Amino acid sequence: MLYREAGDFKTSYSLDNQTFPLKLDRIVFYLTLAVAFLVVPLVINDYWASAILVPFLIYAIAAIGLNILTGYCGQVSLGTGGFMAVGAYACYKLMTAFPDVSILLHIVGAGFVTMVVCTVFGLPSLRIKGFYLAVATLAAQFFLVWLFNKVPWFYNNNASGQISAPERTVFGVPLTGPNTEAWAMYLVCLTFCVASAFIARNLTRGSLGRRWMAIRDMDIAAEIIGVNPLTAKLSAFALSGFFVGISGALFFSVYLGAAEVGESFGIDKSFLVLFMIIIGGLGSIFGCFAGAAFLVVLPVVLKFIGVDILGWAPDLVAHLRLVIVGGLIMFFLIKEPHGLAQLWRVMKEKLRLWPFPH
Amino acid sequence: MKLHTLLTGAVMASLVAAPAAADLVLPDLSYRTGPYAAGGIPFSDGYQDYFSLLNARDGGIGGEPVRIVECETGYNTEKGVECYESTKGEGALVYQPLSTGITYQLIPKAEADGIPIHTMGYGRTAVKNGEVFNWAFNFPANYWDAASVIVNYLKDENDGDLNGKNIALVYHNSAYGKEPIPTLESLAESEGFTLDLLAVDHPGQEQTSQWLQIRRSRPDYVLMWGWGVMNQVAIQEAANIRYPMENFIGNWWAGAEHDVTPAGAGANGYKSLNMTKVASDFPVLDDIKTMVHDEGNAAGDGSNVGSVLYIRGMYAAMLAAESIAKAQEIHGESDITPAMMRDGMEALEITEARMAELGMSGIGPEFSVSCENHGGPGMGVMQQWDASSGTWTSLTGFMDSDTSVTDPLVVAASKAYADENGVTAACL
Amino acid sequence: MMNAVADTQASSVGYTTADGRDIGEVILDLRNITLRFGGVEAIKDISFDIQEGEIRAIIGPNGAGKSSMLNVISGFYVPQEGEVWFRGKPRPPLKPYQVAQQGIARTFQNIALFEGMSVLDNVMTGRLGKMRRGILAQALWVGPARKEEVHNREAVERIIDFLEIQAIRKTPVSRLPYGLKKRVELARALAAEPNLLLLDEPMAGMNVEEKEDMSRFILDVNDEFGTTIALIEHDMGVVMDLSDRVVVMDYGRKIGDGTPDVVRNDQVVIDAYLGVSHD
Amino acid sequence: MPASLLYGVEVLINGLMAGVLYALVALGFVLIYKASGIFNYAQGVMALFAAMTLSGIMEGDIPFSHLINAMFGTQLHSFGWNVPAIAAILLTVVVMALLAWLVQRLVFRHLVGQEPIILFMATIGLAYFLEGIGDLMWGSEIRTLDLALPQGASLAIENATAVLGGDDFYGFFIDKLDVVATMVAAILVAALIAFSQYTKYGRAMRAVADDHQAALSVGISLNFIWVLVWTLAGIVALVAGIMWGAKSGVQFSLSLIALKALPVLMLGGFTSIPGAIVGGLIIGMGEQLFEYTIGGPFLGGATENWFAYMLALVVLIFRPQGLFGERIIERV
Repeated sequence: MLYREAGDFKTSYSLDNQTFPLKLDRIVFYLTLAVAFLVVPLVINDYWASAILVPFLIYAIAAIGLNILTGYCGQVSLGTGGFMAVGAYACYKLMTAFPDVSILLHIVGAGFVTMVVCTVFGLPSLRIKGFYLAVATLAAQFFLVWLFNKVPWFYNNNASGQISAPERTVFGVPLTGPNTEAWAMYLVCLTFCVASAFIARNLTRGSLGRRWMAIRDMDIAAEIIGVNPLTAKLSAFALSGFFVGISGALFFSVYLGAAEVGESFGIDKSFLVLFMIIIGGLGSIFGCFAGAAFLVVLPVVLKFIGVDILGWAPDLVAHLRLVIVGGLIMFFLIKEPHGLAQLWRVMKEKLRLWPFPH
Repeated sequence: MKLHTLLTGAVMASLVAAPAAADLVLPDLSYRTGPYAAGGIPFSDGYQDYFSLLNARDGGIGGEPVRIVECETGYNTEKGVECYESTKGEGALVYQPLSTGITYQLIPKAEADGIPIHTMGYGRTAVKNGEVFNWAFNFPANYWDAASVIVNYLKDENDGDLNGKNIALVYHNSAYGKEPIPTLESLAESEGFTLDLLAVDHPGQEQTSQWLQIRRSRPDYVLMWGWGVMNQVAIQEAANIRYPMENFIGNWWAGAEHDVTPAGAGANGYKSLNMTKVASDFPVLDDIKTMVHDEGNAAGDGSNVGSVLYIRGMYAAMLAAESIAKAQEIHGESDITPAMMRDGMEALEITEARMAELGMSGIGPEFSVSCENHGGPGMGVMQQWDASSGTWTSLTGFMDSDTSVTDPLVVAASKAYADENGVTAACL
Repeated sequence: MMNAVADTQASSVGYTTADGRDIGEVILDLRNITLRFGGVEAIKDISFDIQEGEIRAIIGPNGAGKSSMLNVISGFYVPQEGEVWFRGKPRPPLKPYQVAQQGIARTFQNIALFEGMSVLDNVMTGRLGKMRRGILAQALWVGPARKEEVHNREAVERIIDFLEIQAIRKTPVSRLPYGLKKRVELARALAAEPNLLLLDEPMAGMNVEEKEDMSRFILDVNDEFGTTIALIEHDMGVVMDLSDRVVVMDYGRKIGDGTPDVVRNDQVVIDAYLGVSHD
Repeated sequence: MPASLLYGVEVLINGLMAGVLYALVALGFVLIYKASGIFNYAQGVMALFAAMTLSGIMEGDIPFSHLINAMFGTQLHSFGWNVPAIAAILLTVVVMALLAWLVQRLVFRHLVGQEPIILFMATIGLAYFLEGIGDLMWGSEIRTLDLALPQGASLAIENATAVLGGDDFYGFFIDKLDVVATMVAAILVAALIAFSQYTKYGRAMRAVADDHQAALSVGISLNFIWVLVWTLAGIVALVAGIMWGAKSGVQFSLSLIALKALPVLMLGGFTSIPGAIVGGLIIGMGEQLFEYTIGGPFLGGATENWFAYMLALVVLIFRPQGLFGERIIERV
């Protein structure tokens, strides 16, 4: 009976509103944060940063953004790749136009630019619903990719058509460019990721979150009880765009260092992030992390087992990896249709009762 | 809990991976899956088979065995980064990313890590300027050379005069596809031909409108900068509109067997540029068959030997092997480091005598690399597809590009990169 | 014109009910409402009013247009003809959420709770009109936003206590039985502290005991909060007990209007209900 | 007539023909969506898988040979025989039916009654799975389909129409493959309609599409019907795979044709077979005409990808249920 809630009483409503109502959960959470901020940067190497942790954190931010829109507000979007591209190109333009301003501000600025673009592409949601909207957001995806490819202004007219992030430092520590240390890369992503999760959690537990969820669960009833669908949906698009834009900016500037829109922000990205939130759990911030971890870490683990331990040919492992990831997705859905987050909740509930299940 | 043990295992493995064994580590960032697998497989087979041959026949290079570390990228930039990070700790000598996207990412990273990158006929063209890109090489030729070589070839065809001719460029609507445009535009001005640009969006499965337009405007020549499914569809569509195939010229990534075979007899006469000669009778190929394939050490299923991209992969491996030998010679050490490898690449000299000695006489041009010129001679061969025999035949010898056109472009592009990234141009 | 209307209304304005409650001014006045769907007239030229503090029932057989009437009031349907007067002023065509912001809350015939949320969150959605902190404050969960949340939570907790659903506060509504769902829906409507509460068949599908509970809640709401209530109900017994005045509809027309006693003895109403033919 | 106008007509005709192929892919989506409410993301991969299987069977390749070789150190590649096209097509249909049965038995049977998004997600898993299995079975190199389908410009049409315009008009270009595809699509749709109108199972299928509960109550096995529609979708995928594969060879990109079908679905509605066909034609025609008149001359080309979606989007803003979708009635 290590994990339980008996005796954990709340004496005020704001205590009752906590993200982690159980003391044990809170301790685990703060411990994780402490390890993530204080221990990991000391031991991280290039491989762990570039291959696993940084992409995981960046995808988690994108997943938070999409989850706000899809998981909380019920508007399925397949434009995430395009919106990440907006973040990336906005960040690039800001970085090169204002080299003296801090890169951190550029990343946030990229978030705001994406917010605006995403809101504009959110306008059709007032008329179009469900899968129709999902497919409609593909229009944004394809159009944005085409635009960034077509108009040379976006890539500063350079001959290659690629954008590459020049070196930018904060307190003398490079955060972008080839000389970025693994820990710096990791810390900046971690900071943005934790901040995003914090903001997203606050928004979704407050009145705005309830507006979104009301629209998601039953839009007509929501409107009749006083939720303005216009502002609710557009605010979801806006905030979703903000986070997705930040993730796109980080993806380009900190992680990849160079990007081409079609290759880095193609339709695959849109699907990938959507898969993350569905596998992780719609309408759950924890699910964003679980889903991102599943789709970033699992392939690496499978490759590690197949290639490095079993010594199989890499292409064979790559094929098997698809089979296994696909199989696992179906298996999880059959076992727990509401994603890893729900699986986790069910496990915790069982754990609370353990060892006396009845 | 199983996952946990596995992850712990992974942690351990990546921590202990650093001390490299005493051999020459050559990563192969291959893609045998995904949209471009058909191109990735033969290249990777050729690249690996050549090193396997060196191991089997000569016991490696300079007595040092070669270890290939294959890593599957699927042509995906993030997986490419993962592959780079997971292999660089093993003492990787040179990277051959075989993808424009991955190349762009790796150039600055490898520069910072001090590991050479060799992008043979792809990637960032400006790396020809070795004073700005100390660690990146793109010999023997780049896209701008390719565009210029093709125009030179067409000039020869037309008795030196392209005035009033109309040339259409069908290109993959990406950074890669747009590479030749500045060169061609500049050549159009100096040579007096008109240039039509026809973009094809990724993946290029659907090209009806582009080819209907070509049918309407009937350009004298159609050039193609394509990759993947775009090539097969374009060649089929050209055959469909009965465009004269001998006036349809692809670049060297649009001129492999799998690009033309789906169109069957319709593809007969299609031309493409190549950076190597293609022949199935290079003696080295027999060695590979007997000493590698028959021993069961083939990298793939062994079916690609002698194909265009196989030979290109093998050629890339040969250039790497020669660079290693050069580095060993310069530094007097057999177990070289990436930094020594760079010196070897920069001092590389390929002569016909050496190529003949290696059993691949005339496979490439004679050239030497220097600090100022990481790009080699910029020459190419025009080849033509014969559908009945299913072979590519070289039509020309190695043709020159017009350096008076391409060099200023290289200088401008590398300067722009240097300015943007605060690089001071200098030799190491 | 104004005078004429005022005259017809004057007779019933400000009466005192049988149990001694004082009924105030007209809060909502429906004038000659006609609503069509394609060629079908769901509501034909109906006029009636609802006065401050009363419990007004709308009854009628299935398909009489009762729910459509509520939908007109809550702005979900826009009538082709007629006017809705609210607090003495003609109401322009409003969006449903704007109507809600004017203080009109409702429940639904087929429960329309937010299935993905807990009971508490569902009831809290009733307070959305009263929560105005900006996105920034909410995002950072700083003082004002947190205070607002707690303040509204207190109000909601009072309603939860009042409706005796404390024990299921944190339960996802999808797991609740039908009767409790109806009660949660009432809680959500009450949380908005409405001036006018519309209840669409609040007791449909309930057993006697649940109906008694619900009746008690309705009366208490009216009594303690002084909320004006308009309700649709099939159970004549309940309607007659609860309501102060009753509108009777049949085939989209108003066939009767008055106190329960008057309506009960109206021959037209009896015929409509008993299906007596007029031949 | 001026040449530019004639060429406009040519673009229109070719667009319509391209639209037939889009419609073919969209049809597979509609079949499954109508009967089971599943938005089958794996439809494109199914087309790839079917075409690969067909080609593999025809060439007598040993399935999973790469995997077997890797595990047991063998050198298996081919059975050494060639299967005639007709037999291979029939065998492929059997494989697709088997696949349908497995998918139903192992996956969707356990997901009955789940929300659409979850069913959608399961098909994403299926897409990954099939992509991997297809590569494992048949390898990832480009395969050619040797079905001797006619290809290339129809000279008869070209010569006959060349007189319509002046010297700068060369007659209408019509690809023989497109004509074949159009005919095959027409036959397929006719067969589907005949099947659903005149056979017992077809009627059962329609009953299920109309109302699951009612169909169950008259003794129709839902499981069987679902296997049936998945099989039919598999056959449609095979046909689409053959037609597209004839142009480009059978390769990974075939799976991306699903993206071409999505705007068609938006336009035509997810539930309407006529909608899929008309939607396909409109999209095919619209994107070609746009490229011809505006996209190519003024926007620098390559507009097809997004234009189809934009067109569908604009239509949806005025008709949120698509051109043929069932009207959405909002109730409370």
